[in-house]
Amino acid sequence: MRTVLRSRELAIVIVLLLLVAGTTVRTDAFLFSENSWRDLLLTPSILMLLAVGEAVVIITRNVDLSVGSVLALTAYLTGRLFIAQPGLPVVAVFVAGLLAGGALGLVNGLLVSLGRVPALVITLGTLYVYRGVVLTWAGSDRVNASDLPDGFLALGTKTLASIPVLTMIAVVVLAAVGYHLHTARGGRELYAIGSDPDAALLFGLPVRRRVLGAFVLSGALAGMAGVFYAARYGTISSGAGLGLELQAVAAAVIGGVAIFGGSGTVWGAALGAVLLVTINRALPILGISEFWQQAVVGVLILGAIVLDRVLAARTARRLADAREA
Amino acid sequence: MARTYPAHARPLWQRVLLTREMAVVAVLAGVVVYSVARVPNFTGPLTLPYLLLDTAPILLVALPMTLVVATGEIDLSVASVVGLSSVTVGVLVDAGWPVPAAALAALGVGAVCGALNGYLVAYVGLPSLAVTIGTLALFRGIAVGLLGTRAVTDFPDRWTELATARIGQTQLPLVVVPIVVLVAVFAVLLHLTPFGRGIYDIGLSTDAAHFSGVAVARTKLVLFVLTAAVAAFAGVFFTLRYGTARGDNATGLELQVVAAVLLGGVSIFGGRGALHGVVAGVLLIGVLSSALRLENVTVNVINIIIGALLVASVLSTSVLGWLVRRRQHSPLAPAQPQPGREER
Amino acid sequence: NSGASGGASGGGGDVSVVMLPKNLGNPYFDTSTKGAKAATSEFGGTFSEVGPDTGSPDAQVPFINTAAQQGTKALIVSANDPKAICDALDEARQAGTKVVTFDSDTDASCRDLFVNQATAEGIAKVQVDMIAEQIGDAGEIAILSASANATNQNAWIEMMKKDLADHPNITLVDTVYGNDDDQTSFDKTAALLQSHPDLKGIVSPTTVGIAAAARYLSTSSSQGKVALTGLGTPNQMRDYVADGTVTEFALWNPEDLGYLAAFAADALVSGKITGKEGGTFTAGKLGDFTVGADATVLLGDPFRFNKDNIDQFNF
Amino acid sequence: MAANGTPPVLELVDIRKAFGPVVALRSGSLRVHAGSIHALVGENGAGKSTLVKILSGLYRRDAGELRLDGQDVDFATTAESKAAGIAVIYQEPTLFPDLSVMENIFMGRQPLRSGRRIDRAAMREQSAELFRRLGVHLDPLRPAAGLSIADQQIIEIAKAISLEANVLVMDEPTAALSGVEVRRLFQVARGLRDEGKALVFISHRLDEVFDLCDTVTVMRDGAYVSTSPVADTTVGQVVTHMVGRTVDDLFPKTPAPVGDVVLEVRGLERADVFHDVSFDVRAGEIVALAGLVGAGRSEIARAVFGVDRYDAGTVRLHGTDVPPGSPLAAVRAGMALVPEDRRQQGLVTDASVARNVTAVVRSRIARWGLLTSARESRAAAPWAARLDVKTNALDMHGSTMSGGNQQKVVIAKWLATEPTLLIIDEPTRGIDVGTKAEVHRLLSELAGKGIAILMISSELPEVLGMADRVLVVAEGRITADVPRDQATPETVMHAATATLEHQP
Ligand SMILES: Nc1ncnc2c1ncn2[C@@H]1O[C@H](COP(=O)(O)OP(=O)(O)OP(=O)(O)O)[C@@H](O)[C@H]1O
Ligand SMILES: Nc1ncnc2c1ncn2[C@@H]1O[C@H](COP(=O)(O)OP(=O)(O)OP(=O)(O)O)[C@@H](O)[C@H]1O
Ligand SMILES: [Mg+2]
Ligand SMILES: [Mg+2]
Repeated sequence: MRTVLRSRELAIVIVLLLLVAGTTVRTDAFLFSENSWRDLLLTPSILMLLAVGEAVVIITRNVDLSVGSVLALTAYLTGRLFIAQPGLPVVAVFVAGLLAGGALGLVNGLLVSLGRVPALVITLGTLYVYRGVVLTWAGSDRVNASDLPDGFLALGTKTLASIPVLTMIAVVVLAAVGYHLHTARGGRELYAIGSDPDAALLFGLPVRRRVLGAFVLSGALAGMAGVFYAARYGTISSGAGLGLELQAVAAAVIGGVAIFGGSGTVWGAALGAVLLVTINRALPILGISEFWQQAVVGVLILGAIVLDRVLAARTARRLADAREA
Repeated sequence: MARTYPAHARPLWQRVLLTREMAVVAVLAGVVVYSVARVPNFTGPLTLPYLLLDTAPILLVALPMTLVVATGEIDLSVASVVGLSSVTVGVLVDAGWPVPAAALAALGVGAVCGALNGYLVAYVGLPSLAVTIGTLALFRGIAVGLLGTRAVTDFPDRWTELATARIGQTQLPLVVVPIVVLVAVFAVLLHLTPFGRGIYDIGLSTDAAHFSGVAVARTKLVLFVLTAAVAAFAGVFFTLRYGTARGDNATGLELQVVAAVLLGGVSIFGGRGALHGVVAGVLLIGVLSSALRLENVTVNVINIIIGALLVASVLSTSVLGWLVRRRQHSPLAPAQPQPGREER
Repeated sequence: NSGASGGASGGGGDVSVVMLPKNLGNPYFDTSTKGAKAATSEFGGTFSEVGPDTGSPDAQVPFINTAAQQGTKALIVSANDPKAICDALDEARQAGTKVVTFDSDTDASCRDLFVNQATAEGIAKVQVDMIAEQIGDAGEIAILSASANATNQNAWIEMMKKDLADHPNITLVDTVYGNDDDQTSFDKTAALLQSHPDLKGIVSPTTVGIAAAARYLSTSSSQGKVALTGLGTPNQMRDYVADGTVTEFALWNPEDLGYLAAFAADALVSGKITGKEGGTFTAGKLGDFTVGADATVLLGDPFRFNKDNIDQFNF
Repeated sequence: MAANGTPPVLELVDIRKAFGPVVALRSGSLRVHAGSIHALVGENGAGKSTLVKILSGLYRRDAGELRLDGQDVDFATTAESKAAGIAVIYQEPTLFPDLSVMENIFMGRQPLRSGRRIDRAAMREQSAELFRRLGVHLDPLRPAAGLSIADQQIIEIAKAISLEANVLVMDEPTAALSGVEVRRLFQVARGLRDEGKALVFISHRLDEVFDLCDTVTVMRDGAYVSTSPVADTTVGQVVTHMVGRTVDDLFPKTPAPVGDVVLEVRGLERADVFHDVSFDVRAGEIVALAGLVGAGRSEIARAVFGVDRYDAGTVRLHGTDVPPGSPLAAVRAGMALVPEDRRQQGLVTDASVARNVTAVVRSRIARWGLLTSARESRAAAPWAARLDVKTNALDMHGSTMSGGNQQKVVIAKWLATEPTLLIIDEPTRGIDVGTKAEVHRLLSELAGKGIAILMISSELPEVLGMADRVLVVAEGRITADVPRDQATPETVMHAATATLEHQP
């Protein structure tokens, strides 16, 4: 099992390295100009946050399709906050984003765990509702870079020791969540629930509370991603983050998170996100027309699922042999 | 021994009226009545044809999707198949093919897409949610890749006119004919054939179906192929109606279709749902949007209403179902068909 | 709520105008809507704006249908796709609605009049001139366009390529598409700078694209090194002109464009013009206009914005 | 021995529990003392497991009292009963397949180091220790997925022991264990008893009961029957209490004329599950596959019927080969399989009786390929009547019926195909005594009509009472072929455990 997971994440890392190496050979600017190095690390940070939250939800055998809309809401909220309160400290805005996102996630979680309704349906519904709320709220109005304080915008590209700050935050979040999932009872219970919900109930695990928690986390991280979005792109229209939800799920799947829960790691999901984003940036340089990028992504996803199946089969065989011995 | 049984526990009217589907039909009727009475210009001659033309692609794709969801699977790649089919028609017509030939080729492409989905899900045994998210990107990518910046628009007029033509003197668009035919076909297939019974069995308990000699894998494969083929047909219609073949045609349609199917009362876990519910679901979304637009309600409010409607509808069923189950089963019985853990 | 339908019921013969931009949430169209609205109130009509949330080809059709159902007198459209909305427009016209396209035209056969912000030649020329001046008439340039199928942009890009022939030392190395989405345009800009290290300038003939590109450049080491020009709105570009990311960009006044379109629509409804060449009408404060070849009315030449004049504009 | 002077640790009085129409428990009672191993016996469906699940807080009782150390208690969740010091090994293993064995044991109460972090090293050490105590060799780090039924049971036992509870309930823990493992388990159990814990031991194997326990409580049809010290009772008495009548009329076996060979199985082989399985079943003959749970009998049956694939061998019906891996082909050839797991495999519990009964013959009753529920009801009614299925209408869902009635529906469904070979796996598992006799009568009747019957059963009395021939399966091999007249509990049990005894 552990070896499978490890080799699973390893697989992505290798693909990633090959990709970056290959692209850099084609154009060394891909890696060796300060901006490209910065962007290489910076661009995935938003999808990374979403993928981590999505992974946690999927591990509990649920799914959250509303993350894209949540991101839009919180991104726009960020803008409005600054317009209303130009002097607002950046930290406060991050907190606001987390809280707002968490609240939206809470709604999903309550509907799913108390209403006993399939997450796919609920979050499909809230995907429309949340998006509609942004559109109504923002209307044709959009937040421009000039509406945001320079300090905040600077954060979008700020680097420490040539590592972008946003990426650092994302990685810290990733590490925290990953550490929790691996070393805390609550974290392991998420896996147990996804692995066999009925056994979890028989066992007396707090299924509802944990599922609720997963959705709140996913929402909160999407909220944080919204703040990232504002800082990075400066312009926020009501269409922000349209369709990101499928990318987040795709990232998790590519990262080896089983769509029916119980296995996979947030590390994998994060790596999946990085690979997804980086491929999109590398293909044009590799001379593959941007129009074919989606096709490549599709192949990537299918490849990932098949790989999972193969690895699973191999372990099963290994364990069977072990039983014979 | 000579014991006899009534065929039904409840009287006919209850069985017909007290169903999830009828609830949707009722709501639809309500909305229509209200709109006719209150919404300005709703009674105009243009409302019906526009409604049908606009909902046609969703309605078409929702039919086979209903069967797929009834087996407990899902196909998120349909919109991309619509796009790919549209591009296929465009490219071929551009290359001088006659429209009918190009359309046939598009259907073929659709079938191939469906076969890929079906094979990966039914025979390799991969989860359809993940697979079709993958093929969603793949098929769309191929569609966009094939045409790039180009948009083929030079279709022979008689074909584009055919797509929006009316039947005789009526206001009904011609596309109603294939829709009615397909609705009939799928209704019979799902509700009046052994194949359809098999679909429900698979959705309720794949094991039991397998043990009773239902060809589970083949059934699923067939359904995925059907779905993609119909999606391809919708793509041909889409292309001719708008007279333009573009890679990004019908982007996002998949979620509208799934929403309509679920709104129509099909259980995402499979095994429950009926076609008239789905048709009502599609029309409900269509009528609602059309009426709200006539009231100059903006598109975002429309989205909110539809989303809320979806959530409310599932909540209501699940809560009802849960109450019923609470009376029958152990308090543990989950929303899914009860896993047979009780003995052993 | 249903002001338009009120107009439809023909009360007092005043003109009911419906404005249908490519999509909502686009500041450029906000401004043009503002103009059209002002105009409508000047000649006394009812005005309403509707639109889809995305710019996909079919998204506008239901709104055109609705306008037709409401018996709207005049419909002012900026087409997402030259062909996709044709049938819908034709039906609307059969139902007695006058159709004016602005900003982005459909096939000439599908509308009564096209209000052209500036000739394609003019728009292409101004952008080529600006980039040539800004990069010293030599070096690699790239184009960041809207969606791959955007009629306008594609037409302008063709023109620009022609004009570039007169600038032998400038090479157009790449054309990418930001789909008028902030994030996509932003990331495409980043990708451009990477795939073409020697890039001297970027031309973005779309207001969303140029703003996103400016935003990226202002945060990158290429700021000031890589020239950026194209079509943008003063409000979105003001900061970047101030901080030197952008020296000069162009645009017509979208407010005037909407204003003119509305008056043209009124003229059509009242029968002052039919769309035949040579017809003339007065557009409020903008003065008199004459219908040109294949039923187009020309607003004027694009206007160049730079740090000297930008502060006089607010749209 | 039970300190009968002291008050009981655990007391269940007149517990009642119904699942919709099914009354699982009418009045279940049980009094367990500290330092005692208390046997709870009763036929399938007597209500033992239900009683246990109520004790553990998994089900809420409809009526009755539950006392722990003399205090009235009421558990809303299994967590609460755990906290109160009650450990339960459920009849069906409840493991998380994706998680490692040790996590399965310690889930929710993993040993922690500083900062409330899970201490994996300690967890691994402790599970290793548990396994040593149980004398099994299992890697604490391997995932639970793919564990054999036996190994799954071991984990459950380790789980329960690690809880250090003072009441330990084991629902048929030995069902899947080999002789060696059983003896080890008994050592552990006695050790716990001597530590003063109270143990409840549920088993169908009375020899084990008399070997291990000191007190035995008998249940029948969801009600308490009797409690007596093991010393003062005999197997015979217990059985009479269990069944409520003498055994033989429970098995109305009418010998039928045995015709020629219907089913020929030759060299059937499937890696890790069964090996070189060859046997015949003749018309009018009832052949039983006996053996311990987990021996691979169901797998053999499933392979023969084509639900599972097999690696090698042939299956012939009436002399013609039946293509592998296709239940449809098997049905066409005239086979029928009543599977062991009713709720999962036997019927679609959320579909109507009519649909279930006609599930296999649909295409036959369809006219021009069309099928209406009216036609289904018409086709289903006679078969439902034939088996005297108790339901108030044919469109009632299977989930609303008792286990026995569900089983009748499944049998009806397969009889409707008019098979020449009927494979029936655990025909009376979880079925009450009355229905049980009916099913047995039906089986002999069918045999009398010349149908060949292959019956799998874990209940010796059933095997001995019904079979003309007993094939004993151990570890996926047929280890004995015993004709009716030579079939005794000893011969069969010996063959069933023979090979297992020689394990390390
Ligand atoms: N969740 C349930 N829903 C409906 N009926 C049930 C349920 N659980 C058990 N039953 C029924 O209640 C009766 C008692 O079941 P129970 O499992 O307690 O018997 P048991 O004594 O454990 O049998 P076995 O020895 O086979 O384990 C059976 O008829 C069974 O079919
Ligand atoms: N969940 C499982 N995972 C791995 N192996 C299993 C599993 N269940 C059963 N097996 C193995 O398959 C073989 C047959 O198991 P099974 O319980 O079906 O046998 P059986 O004789 O039919 O038992 P039963 O008395 O329940 O019918 C045994 O070797 C068992 O170890
Ligand atoms: Mg039991
Ligand atoms: Mg078995």
